[in-house]
Amino acid sequence: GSDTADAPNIDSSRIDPELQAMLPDDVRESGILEVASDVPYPPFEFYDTDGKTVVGLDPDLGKAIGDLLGLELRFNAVTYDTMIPSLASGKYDLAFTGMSDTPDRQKQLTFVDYLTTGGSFLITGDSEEQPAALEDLCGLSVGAQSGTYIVEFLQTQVAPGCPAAAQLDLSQFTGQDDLVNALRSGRVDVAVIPSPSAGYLVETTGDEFDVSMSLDVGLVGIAFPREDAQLAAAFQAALQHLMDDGTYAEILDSYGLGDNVLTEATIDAGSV
Amino acid sequence: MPVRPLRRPWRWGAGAVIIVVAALLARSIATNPRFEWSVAWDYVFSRQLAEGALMTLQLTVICMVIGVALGITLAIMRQSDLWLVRRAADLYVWFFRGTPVLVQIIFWFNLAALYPVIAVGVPGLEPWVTLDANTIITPMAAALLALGLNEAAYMSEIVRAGLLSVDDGQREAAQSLGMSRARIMRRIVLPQAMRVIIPPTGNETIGMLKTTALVSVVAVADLLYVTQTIYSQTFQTIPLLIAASIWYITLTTILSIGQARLEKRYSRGAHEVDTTPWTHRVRISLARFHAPVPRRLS
Amino acid sequence: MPVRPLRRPWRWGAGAVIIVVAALLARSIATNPRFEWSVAWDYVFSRQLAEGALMTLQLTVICMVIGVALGITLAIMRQSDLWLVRRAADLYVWFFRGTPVLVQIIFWFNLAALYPVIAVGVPGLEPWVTLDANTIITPMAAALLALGLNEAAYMSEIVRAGLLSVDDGQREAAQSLGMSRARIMRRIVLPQAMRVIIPPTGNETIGMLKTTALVSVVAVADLLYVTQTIYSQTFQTIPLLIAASIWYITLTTILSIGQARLEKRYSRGAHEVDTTPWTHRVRISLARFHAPVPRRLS
Amino acid sequence: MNVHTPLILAEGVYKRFGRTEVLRGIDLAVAPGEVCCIIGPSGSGKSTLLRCVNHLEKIQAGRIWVDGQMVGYADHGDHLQELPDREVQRRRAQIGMVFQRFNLFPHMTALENVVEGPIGVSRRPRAEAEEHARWLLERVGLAEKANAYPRHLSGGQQQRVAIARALAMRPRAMLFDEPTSALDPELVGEVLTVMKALAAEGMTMMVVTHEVSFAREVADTVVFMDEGQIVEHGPARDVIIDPQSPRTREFLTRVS
Amino acid sequence: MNVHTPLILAEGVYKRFGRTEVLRGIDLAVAPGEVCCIIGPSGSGKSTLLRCVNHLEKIQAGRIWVDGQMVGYADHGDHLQELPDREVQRRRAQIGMVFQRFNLFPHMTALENVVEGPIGVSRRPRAEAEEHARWLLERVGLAEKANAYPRHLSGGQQQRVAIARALAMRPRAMLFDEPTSALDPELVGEVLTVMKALAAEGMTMMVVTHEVSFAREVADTVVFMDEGQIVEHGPARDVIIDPQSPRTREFLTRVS
Ligand SMILES: Nc1ncnc2c1ncn2[C@@H]1O[C@H](COP(=O)(O)OP(=O)(O)OP(=O)(O)O)[C@@H](O)[C@H]1O
Ligand SMILES: Nc1ncnc2c1ncn2[C@@H]1O[C@H](COP(=O)(O)OP(=O)(O)OP(=O)(O)O)[C@@H](O)[C@H]1O
Ligand SMILES: [Mg+2]
Ligand SMILES: [Mg+2]
Repeated sequence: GSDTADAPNIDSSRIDPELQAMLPDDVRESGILEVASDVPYPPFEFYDTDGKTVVGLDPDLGKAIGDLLGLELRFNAVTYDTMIPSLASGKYDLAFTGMSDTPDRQKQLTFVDYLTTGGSFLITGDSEEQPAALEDLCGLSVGAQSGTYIVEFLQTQVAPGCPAAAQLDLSQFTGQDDLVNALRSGRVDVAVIPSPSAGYLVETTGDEFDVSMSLDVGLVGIAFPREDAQLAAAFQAALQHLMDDGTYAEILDSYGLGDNVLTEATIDAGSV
Repeated sequence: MPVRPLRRPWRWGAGAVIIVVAALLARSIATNPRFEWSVAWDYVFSRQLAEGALMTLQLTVICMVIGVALGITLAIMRQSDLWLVRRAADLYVWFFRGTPVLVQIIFWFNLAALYPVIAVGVPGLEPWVTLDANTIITPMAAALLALGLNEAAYMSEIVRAGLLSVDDGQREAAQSLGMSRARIMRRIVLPQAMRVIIPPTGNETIGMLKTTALVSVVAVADLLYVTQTIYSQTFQTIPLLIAASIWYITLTTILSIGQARLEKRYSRGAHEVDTTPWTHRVRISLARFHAPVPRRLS
Repeated sequence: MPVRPLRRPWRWGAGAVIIVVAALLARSIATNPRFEWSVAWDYVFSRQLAEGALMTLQLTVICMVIGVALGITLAIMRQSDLWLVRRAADLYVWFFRGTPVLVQIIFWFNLAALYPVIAVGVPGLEPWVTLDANTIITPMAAALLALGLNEAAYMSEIVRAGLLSVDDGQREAAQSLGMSRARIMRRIVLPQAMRVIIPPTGNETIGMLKTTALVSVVAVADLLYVTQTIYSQTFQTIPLLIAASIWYITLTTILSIGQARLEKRYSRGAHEVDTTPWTHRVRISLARFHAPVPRRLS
Repeated sequence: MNVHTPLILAEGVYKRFGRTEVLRGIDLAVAPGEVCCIIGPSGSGKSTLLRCVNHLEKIQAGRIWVDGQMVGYADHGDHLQELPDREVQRRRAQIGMVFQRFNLFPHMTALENVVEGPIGVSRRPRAEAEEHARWLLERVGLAEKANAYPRHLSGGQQQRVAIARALAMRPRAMLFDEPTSALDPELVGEVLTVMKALAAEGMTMMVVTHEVSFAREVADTVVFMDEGQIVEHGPARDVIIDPQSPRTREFLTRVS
Repeated sequence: MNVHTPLILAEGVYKRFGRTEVLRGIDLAVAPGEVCCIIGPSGSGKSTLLRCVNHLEKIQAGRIWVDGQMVGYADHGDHLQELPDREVQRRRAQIGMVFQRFNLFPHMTALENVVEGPIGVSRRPRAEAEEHARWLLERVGLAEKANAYPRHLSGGQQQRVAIARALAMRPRAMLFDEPTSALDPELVGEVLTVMKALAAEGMTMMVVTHEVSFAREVADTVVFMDEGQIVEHGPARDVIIDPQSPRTREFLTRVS
């Protein structure tokens, strides 16, 4: 946290003075941003084999943006429960944690969108149920992580369309690991999880899991306190710069997220 | 001759400090805009939180009933004169106090992952009954099992302390009347042990209100879980936590009143409980100083 | 004439059932491939879990020290003859038992959101000292504050029950020797109350081992948090929870042994503690039946 | 066993606590309707002997019979069979005991203390038990304290409630451990009256006491114990007025 | 106050528990070195009076002085000032008290019970306090029980430890609540010897007892209490042998 008063660690070779000029004065001077991140949330952020260093898509992208702006982004592990109060209290400057950009949340925070996201239907490798469309979920036992946009999506877009005889049986779980456990033990037939996570999961666990279908729903953004619009704008410009020069696509590809790229860095464009 | 009570200036000073600090804190909390009191109040009366509170209360009551009943049984088992019974109870307490209740919940809930089929029968032969673990262990059942069994281990320690506090002479006097062990426990020992058992049991009950939040890992929607679900969507963390705290503190107050009632009931004959309301007591102590000395009688 | 002890066939039957069930369970647990024992064992001895366990132990010890010290103070305050002191302590207990400890941790951690600057001084005047809340309240400080202050509320109830269990005659006898209140408390009342205080305090300590997991919300890496962190990346949930449980049960065992020692120490003079090892006891009871009747002495 | 079967019979009773030998071979017979007083210095094992008769202590050797039934064991000819709890309880209910430290149940009123046994053990109807209890409390002079808790009674009052509690079980024999130790002389007189009435009704009694004058009044036989052994045993007058053993004589001369 | 200042002086002491009037105007003076025995029926308020002298009970009216100092209050001429705890404690340390139910500290051995006061209150060095304690235990015949816990002592042994504990504070006055109630006659003699020696050393004593013979032996003056009042008060022989009040006479005739 804020007790690290040491000098920022910046690679000055890539600094773009034009972008740097967009930063608020105090940020530019300190050269450090404290980032709140809900580690681990693979592939966005997770611990390296040493169990301490935070790695993943967000740190990589953060490093690329920081290089352009002449800033060091220090990632701190913080859970969702404390994230918003911590941003409000000034403990952290921004939240960079694969956070979905939704209209509700835009009332509290400003988002710089950097990824599309969707829901993937995760099933076990030997599953009999292979839902390939939204209607296929009707009558099944479906699990989702509580508090995600997916729950709201399933409740508002899917459940009402199901016939009375085959209602959507939705269970919510706090952690992704609880959800995966429920899928393993056969408590839920399908787990609908954010597509970035689903891809990573299938890759890491071999043939234990499969994705039977994916759908695009929303955007993922870097979150700033609403009063820090200037900082958000600087980030937007830097991200656009990375999109334009191809660094962005490279980073996403290295995490198998080529399908989720955006071409334009937007602010508060999430609408679900 | 009038009597002047002891002057204890530092006491009044301390009292004044307490009152001032309390008042300042109260004002600062009530007026701080970051608490968003209006949002908090709206949520307090929302259906979702009310339902969550109801679930929390249900879980607490059921788990405490399981915990107390099994805890008393275990405490008595631990005084058994059969070595195996004593050790079995010790083992139970050791194991359930030793493992995190979170692990226990996950274990029960995911029993199916470990034992997809529960077979009852003699090992080696065809099982008599075969049950699908997922069907019989609903999330609710898993939560109740884990919290109830876990609580029993803690309760057994509390009951054991209570039994220790009763003088052996009481058991002997009851034995000499020819009372059975069970009756001695029920009529003589437990009622006296209650004075010592109730306060820590109050702790456990009030603690359980909060521990039930762990069941969210198996998607049972208790109060804290409902709160977290809402604020992880809307990001109104602080007002929502305040709303939940108002519910918790209300439930705690109700339970504390129940505790005080029980304590009073079980302290009959045991020690002076001054039940005079304090306003009345002030009046008495003032009156005492002005009361005429009773007529000389001898 | 030889003496035959009472035959209690159901007892031996129950014993046999307990042993068989325990053995079957043990075998089934040891051989079930889903537990992935080898993975679990690897993690038990990993640096990460060991460090997590150390953090958990540290937090537990510090928070319990705060909790016990403040809890005793509160329990004594609640017996004060000054109304305000009594009520202030009651209010403390009510408030801290009433709010979830999660909320308390978040509150302390984010004190800065509510009070960015902590000013000490007389209201209305220039403050004497001004502190940046974010600098002084580190995650660790927030965790210790929240858990310690919360624990004190629970401990005060336990101590109160203990004080209730000591006969008033003890206080009177000590008073008649001219002992001061503080000394009576320290030398006469508390040592006797300890028998009743220790078991529930053991509960609290062992419970605290698990409660420290809540500090993960402020990213203090205790044992359970470290475990969860690992399995939410590797999805090896069950073997990791087993590894954590092995650590927890080890720590619990150590604490339980400490508890038993303390209990024994404070039961001196209080009731018969049979310290004969049980192997020896069996030998004694066998010997008794064969012992010659002592010579007639009168 | 004799032709006149004793109601209480002890044979070679030996008892130790750890290494302390407390009873070292006690032989004693108390006939039905007999009042036997046990006197002796402090720590000589008087209380322990009473407790053994009620099977509150297991003895290490010897045997005790009450009303022809062995205490704690059944005699099966070639071996002794430990008795089940239920049987031990049934036999205890037939022996009333008044403890040296009273041991009243503090959470029950005087009346509740007295009716607990009859209602809970003998299964008498409450109304009948309460009537009997009130009558007993009146007999010990505590009619108006029926609803007081033990804490609010003086030592003497507690002692008398304990006597009423034991009598309420209508026992075959009564064991008193220093029944008058907390009573003033006036009440000693009252208790004496109660005990004499009991004796007249044929109640067998073993009374540990340190008041020789009391023993003289109430006892048929007197036992003098010292260091876990019976030193002298005989008719009250003989033992008290003309003791044979020098130890007894020494003890009695100290009595002013 | 008289010319011969009494060591203990009570004036119009009135005490009630709730509605029960327990002491109804007690006037009493005990001279230095005097042994004053209080006799009377059970529940007459004897124990309560002793407790008031030690300020273990607050009285509702009247005043008590010990050694010229008012108990619990300071006399400021026009008003009484409640004393701070420290002062009350200092005065209590000068008065020894032996309780009817002993109240030994169960978690301490006999020796530890006896040295607790001298070490903790009078701040004596441990070695000196233990030496004195052993001497006191020997005096009450318990030298060999110094390391026993109260639970393992018989009633009489506990009683004597309690006496030693009170004496260890070298008090100006001793209050005994039925000091012989748990003792056998032999030990009563021993305690009597101890008490007589104390009296010879000039110790002032108030002794509640129900043994008239004991009172006759040890007392200078005897007080007869009934229903919270002093009915008769005078030299021991007068009150016991030739009581003036019919109530006292009635009480004493019951003594066998
Ligand atoms: N539970 C026990 N453990 C160890 N020793 C004991 C126990 N109970 C009694 N004793 C010892 O046994 C001896 C006899 O005790 P008991 O109470 O029978 O004496 P007593 O004759 O009734 O004496 P008193 O007249 O003082 O009541 C005493 O020396 C006592 O210290
Ligand atoms: N704490 C109390 N609350 C209510 N009543 C009490 C309390 N203590 C004593 N009493 C009552 O006060 C009266 C006097 O009690 P006290 O103990 O002084 O009698 P005593 O003369 O010492 O009797 P004994 O010889 O039986 O010990 C009794 O009737 C008793 O019931
Ligand atoms: Mg005895
Ligand atoms: Mg008394």
